[in-house]
Amino acid sequence: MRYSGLKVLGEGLFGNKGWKPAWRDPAPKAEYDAIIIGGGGHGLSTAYYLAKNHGMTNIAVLEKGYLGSGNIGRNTTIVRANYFLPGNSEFYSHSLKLWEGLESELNYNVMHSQRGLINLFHSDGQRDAFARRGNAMINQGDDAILLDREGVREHLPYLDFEQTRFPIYGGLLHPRGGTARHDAVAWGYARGADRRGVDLIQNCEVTGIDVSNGRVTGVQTTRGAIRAKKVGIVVAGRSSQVAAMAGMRLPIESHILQAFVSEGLKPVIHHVISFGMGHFYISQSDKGGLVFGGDLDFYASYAARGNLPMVEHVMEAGMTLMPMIGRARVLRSWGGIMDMSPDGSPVIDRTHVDGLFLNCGWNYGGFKAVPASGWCMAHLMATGQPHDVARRFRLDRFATGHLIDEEGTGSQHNLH
Amino acid sequence: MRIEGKGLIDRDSRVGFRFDGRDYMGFKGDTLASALLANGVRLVGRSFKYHRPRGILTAGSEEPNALVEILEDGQQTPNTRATVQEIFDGLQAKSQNRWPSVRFDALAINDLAAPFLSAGFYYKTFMWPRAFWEKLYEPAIRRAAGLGSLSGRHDEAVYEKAFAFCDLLVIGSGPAGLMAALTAGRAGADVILADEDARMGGRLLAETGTVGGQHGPDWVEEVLGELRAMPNVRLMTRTTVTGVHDDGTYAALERVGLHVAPRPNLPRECFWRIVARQAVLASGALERPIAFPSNDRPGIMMAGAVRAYLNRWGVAPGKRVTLFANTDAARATARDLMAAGVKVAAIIDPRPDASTVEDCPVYAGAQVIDTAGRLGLSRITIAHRGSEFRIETDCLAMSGGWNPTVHLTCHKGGRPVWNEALAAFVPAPGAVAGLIPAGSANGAMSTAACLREGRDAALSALAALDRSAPDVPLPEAEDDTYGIAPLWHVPGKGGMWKRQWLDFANDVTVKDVKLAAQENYASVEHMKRYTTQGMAPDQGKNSNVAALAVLADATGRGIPETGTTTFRPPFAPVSVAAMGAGGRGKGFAPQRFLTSHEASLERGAPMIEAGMWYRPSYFPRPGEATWREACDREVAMVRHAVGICDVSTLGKIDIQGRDAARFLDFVYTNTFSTLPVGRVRYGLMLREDGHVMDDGTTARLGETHFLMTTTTAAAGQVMRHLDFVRQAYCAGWDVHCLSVTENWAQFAVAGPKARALLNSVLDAPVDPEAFPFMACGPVRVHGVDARLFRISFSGEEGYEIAVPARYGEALFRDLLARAETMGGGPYGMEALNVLRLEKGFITHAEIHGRVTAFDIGMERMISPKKDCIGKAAAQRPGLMGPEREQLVGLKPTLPDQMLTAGAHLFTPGEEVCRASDQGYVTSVGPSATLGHWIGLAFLKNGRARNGEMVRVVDHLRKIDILAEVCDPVFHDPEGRKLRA
Amino acid sequence: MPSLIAKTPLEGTWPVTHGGLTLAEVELTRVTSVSAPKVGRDLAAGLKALGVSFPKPNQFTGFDAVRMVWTSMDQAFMIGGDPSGLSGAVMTDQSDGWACLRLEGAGADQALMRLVPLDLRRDAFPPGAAARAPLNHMQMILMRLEPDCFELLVFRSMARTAWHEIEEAMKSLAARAGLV
Amino acid sequence: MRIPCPLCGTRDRREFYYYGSDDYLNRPAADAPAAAWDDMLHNRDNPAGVTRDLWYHETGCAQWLAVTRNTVTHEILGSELVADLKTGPKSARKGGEK
Repeated sequence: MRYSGLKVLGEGLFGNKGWKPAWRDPAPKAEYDAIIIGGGGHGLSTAYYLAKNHGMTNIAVLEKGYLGSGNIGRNTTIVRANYFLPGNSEFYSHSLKLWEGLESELNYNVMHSQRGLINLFHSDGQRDAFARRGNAMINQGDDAILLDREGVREHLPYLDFEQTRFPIYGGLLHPRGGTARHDAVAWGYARGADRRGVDLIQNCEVTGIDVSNGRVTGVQTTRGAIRAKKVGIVVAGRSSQVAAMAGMRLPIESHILQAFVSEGLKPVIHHVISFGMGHFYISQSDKGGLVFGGDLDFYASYAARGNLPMVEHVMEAGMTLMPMIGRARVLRSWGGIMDMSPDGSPVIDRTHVDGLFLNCGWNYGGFKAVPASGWCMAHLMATGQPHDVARRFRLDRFATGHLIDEEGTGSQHNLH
Repeated sequence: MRIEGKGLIDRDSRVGFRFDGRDYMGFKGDTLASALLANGVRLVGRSFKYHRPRGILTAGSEEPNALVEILEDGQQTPNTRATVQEIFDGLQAKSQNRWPSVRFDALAINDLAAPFLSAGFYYKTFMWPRAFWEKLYEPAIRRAAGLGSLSGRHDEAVYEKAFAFCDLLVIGSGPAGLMAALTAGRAGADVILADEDARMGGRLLAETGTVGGQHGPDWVEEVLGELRAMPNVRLMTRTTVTGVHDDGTYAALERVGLHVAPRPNLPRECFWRIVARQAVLASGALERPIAFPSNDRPGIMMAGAVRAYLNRWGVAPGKRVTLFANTDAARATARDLMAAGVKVAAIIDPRPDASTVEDCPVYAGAQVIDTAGRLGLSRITIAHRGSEFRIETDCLAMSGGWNPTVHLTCHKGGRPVWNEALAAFVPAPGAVAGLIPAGSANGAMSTAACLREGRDAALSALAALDRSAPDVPLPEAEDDTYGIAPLWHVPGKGGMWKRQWLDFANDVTVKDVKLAAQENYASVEHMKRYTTQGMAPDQGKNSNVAALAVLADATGRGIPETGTTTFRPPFAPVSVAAMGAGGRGKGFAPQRFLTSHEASLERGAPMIEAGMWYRPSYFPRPGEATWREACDREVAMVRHAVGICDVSTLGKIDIQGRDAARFLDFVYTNTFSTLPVGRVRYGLMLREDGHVMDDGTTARLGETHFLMTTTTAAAGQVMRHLDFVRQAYCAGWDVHCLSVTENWAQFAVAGPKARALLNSVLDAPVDPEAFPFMACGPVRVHGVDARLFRISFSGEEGYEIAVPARYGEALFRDLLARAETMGGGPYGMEALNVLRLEKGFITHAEIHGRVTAFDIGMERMISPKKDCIGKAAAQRPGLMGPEREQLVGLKPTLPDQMLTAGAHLFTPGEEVCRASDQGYVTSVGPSATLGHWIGLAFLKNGRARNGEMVRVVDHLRKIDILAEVCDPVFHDPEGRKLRA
Repeated sequence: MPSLIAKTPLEGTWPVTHGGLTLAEVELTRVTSVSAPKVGRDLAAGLKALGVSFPKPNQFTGFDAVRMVWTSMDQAFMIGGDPSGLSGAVMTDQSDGWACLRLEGAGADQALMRLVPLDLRRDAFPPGAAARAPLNHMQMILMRLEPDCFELLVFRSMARTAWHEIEEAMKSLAARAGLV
Repeated sequence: MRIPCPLCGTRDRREFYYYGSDDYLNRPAADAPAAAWDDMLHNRDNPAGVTRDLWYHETGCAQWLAVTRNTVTHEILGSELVADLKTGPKSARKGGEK
């Protein structure tokens, strides 16, 4: 079934009775050519591109809960390509290009909104660091504009330019940065994969990975054993547990990142704004809620909920930067479980087990990576070779020192 | 309509307020909702999606419809619940989400388009053409969505935050909460009793029953009187406990000043962090609507709310009221109304076997199947025994039963459990350690049961607190049956426009939930996210359970298997300003001031912020129009005369003990145990992962006494690191580390005349022979004990003199006055930066966390003779080798060309793109000494490329020039001047 | 010979009163960090001669002339008192690194609990108690001298921020008292 | 969240700086193979359950603590001063595992 405005009108006239399920609920088969563990954004997009780009359709996505139950539905929905280190630059650039065609690719409106992202800076030194970043973005073929204080004021007149604790020197504007509707990304990929024959199996938890003679042979699940020639682990938030089933100890520490949404408000913030000094970022959803967040809670956690010190820090940052949001009320807070890696960049790589592939370590930048992550993971699983834009995301780079450390904070997982 | 003789309002205190431009009168004790109802105002807002006319549904913070903007001078508070906002003289409110007015709202056209706006319709359209999304579709959606408006102006009102501690926190002051507080209070425990309402008593204020033989509110007053007299009990009204966090930490929002006109210094709200050893959750229950066709008109209200308006506020919300309810308990609404002389047109009870004995018509086994009235209810249609007929009514009180307010028991991940008898979720036992649910929050549905559970919960808490329990008798109260037979929705007949609302606030109807199931968004989370049910300001308090029941029905599952979505903090919305209290303006982080701050300001120095410090950027002189002129002069002043710079912000760590030298050998790459007393050495410190953490000088003040200097930015990090290394790896070593940054004011005195200037203030002059470059030692300045270090960050003969901070300002002024007589003066951060660049000295612009000793040409500083932090990891192959970017100097090929930091480097002739990127510029400055711009950069294999040309490209600043790669030390590479 | 004028961290501020609370700067003469893994006989005797003993965690000893406040493992600050006679400890001068503020009056604990995440109820933090704890976003050493009198030490450079924040808390408490 | 400091008593989480797993205590010998350093710096058990990690009482007594706690429930089971640890970090961690 193809979605369109005409279809919406037609269905509306006949009581919306004709809409078909967005995906099936198949029972697991005994064997697949490939299994993706994890029905989140990355797992679903991996399955989609395996089918679409590589013609693999005898594949299954195994999800222990419901589709999109992890971080794809618990983030602040920011989409950007503003990295500066080789490895990240080309990967996120590729991802943003995929985003820009995602609606027509998936025939699903993920509401990708390129409203512009502004990273504020507060000193000459920060300006120079952002200039380095902006130039790297342009060298990569993406866009960036350096704004001075007045330039920022033109875009964001409501900031507290006079009294804020860290004076606003300017900002780096990334016009193609923006937001998207997070759940819709999972649903769009799920629907697209399903239409290409991929079995999406919910409420099916993987409990073991079968390995024979150094080769993966399948998985054990709460719905029985399933054989597979290839298995991809795409379970950010639970990577350490699933990888341990294959005897791996990952360079990952799990941390909680909280985020917040306010009650619905008439349009008041028209960009994505990032305030580095305060570790605060904000945008306004199409429904009107202010969506914002800050830093990790900083302690290892799987609780998917946080504590007050970081909540208060985020609110204080909001108040020093843009006290006009003071009377917005926080409606809901939530916490995602982040795979924090020792350099802040992800892993898309083979493992020591033949046929077993690993996609993890998205820190807190995984949402925008979803299209390229699936694209590259599918390439790796189908061909056995890393995709060119993801070839630096190796698992052994911490041991060898080929790091991709954008923050420059070193091998402390929670500082990225 | 006000009913004489009813209610707990103060009829002697009349209060004038304004709503949507019209003036009204109410009484002290009124909420905006009760006062509007008393004035006959039913229409107060428009719904989120369809812009349907909406009135007041509830009498509490769960209100989904009656959200208004409260106006003040130049400021407004959107989405304020009229049911919570108390009126005061001069209060101004207005309806929201409507244009031009609440009676005539242009976007009500959405309601006509409703068949096309079903759940998730936007995922299926607005995709073509692509460019229209940001330009057309999205702006239109955004304008239509949202509820109230922010003013767009800074919220400069006062907010506060506070901490509190207690033995027992009682959440809610209804019968259960009062009994819990009374029991624990009498036992001597420290009790905090918090209630969201302005007045304590909970449902007892809204009912007519008796407690212990007294009228309910009188019993409440008696208990409160006793509690107020107890020094160990703190009563917090207008305080909503909003979140449960770890280890007994509860978040609460107190509405301190929202019930009065704004006053100076009076906080609007206070955000509390309450740490309680035990807590009793007596938060009551919330009544739930029934989803019948067109159940959203103004005038259709919750039955319990109708009772509350009648009994507490003396307001009849209608003249001909009907009741549609599926419990015995709801009948009280009809009885109370009739007793107050309000006409009850009918009771419609869906239970076929329901009692029909009331003083009004009762239709058992009947359902409301339609309603009418454009801006307010005028008529309902009911189906009864196979026939349909209409009843004229202006207020329909509905009740689908009650949901225990279990939210706080779920904040730590607990899931409530389904109770078939109550047809509701109740708290899972032990869901939050130390939080004991009691009363109707726990599923108790009579007053007597609530009183008993409240007392028993307190007794459990007292046992956990090891306190003996007093004997607290239970007062007598009603113990009636609840008698619910679940009814979630009433099927409607045909019509594309006929809808039964579940979620009033987000305009989610039964059709939407069914459509979600039809499209296989069948998980409860999928349904929620697809339809947006439960995501509105009430967070599904009114709609979750019914929506779940509809979904369960549509998917052929039971309610328990369908499960619930997750309740997360806050229980009720909390303003950003309250949780961020104190953060506005400069309050976000402490301001750190140098002792020289005033003196610098007097000289007109603009301040820049370095971390939390304020440091002078430059010291303008008359006639200087730009920073550059001042900077050039200050650089020349240091090179040719003498300059003074306050360097007190650098971290200073006092390190003492027999193992101090050994410790420094371990934390620095180079060796300090060989440093003689009275000498200073530059040290390089790595992180354990092999990258440079910081650099600085360390002085040996005595055999077992060192003074380490850190950069300003890394002072805290280094202190923490030293404590870690010492405590984790150096067990048994005699080393003591203590920050003395704050204790000393330290000034750089640099330039050819530095020694002459210093000798004019020192009690005994320094002798360059006895005090060579990198010497240190005690001196006296104007009779004050001080420390002198001969170090230089400028490349000139330089000293840093440190005095106890109390003398800092005086010494700074004295040095400046003397320097100015010698052609010198103060210099700021701009000149400091140029001076250090001319010498190729690095700062955190270069050691930015990705840089190794190898990269900056200091790999030989890693002593081969000893282990040190970071040494092993620095030897990883990826951290060495020619593909690494190495520190170099850069000078433009033409003297007037400017360099910019952040520019990237390319080999001339190669394409400018990521793949051919050769490096980047880290720092630049206009070298007054050399007469052209200079820069430091990291360049691939850079040290081997000395003399080569590189192309410097800064797209952002439109710079594209050629520059020559050179040694990073531009000025006096032999260091003759600083050793003078 | 010219002499250098000494200034206190809050030079130029005068005591302020809001409601029943008064905030004032206390001039510090001499503060010495005294650090010793264990308090030997020499150190104990030296301290005794000054009228104090090495404090237990979260306490201070002495009062007016010489006070000894626990600050960390094996470490205490001596406030007032000449440490030159002490031996058996590592000592570091801290006289100029800190500002001392005194908050007095009924409800002083309530004002501080706007900024300090500690249980300052009388029983939990009685006179004689001390703590190293944050004052909002800065470090602090807090002492309760009397039921309604606290003294607190903060870094010299941040003294003005501390003063401002405490005064804001005092003002809001006073305004609350004005609510009927 | 409230962390029990063995010296200062139980304090709000906001007083502490978090470093990471107690693997950091397991510093290899200078000549240890690269894998040992990789394990200390990067690789983690990262249990969903009981773990022991390192916290610095930054606005308190400046002591480093090894805190045993549950990463799923946030329950805190105990804390020790790093300076006082009698047992090696590895053995202690193994003992603390579920």
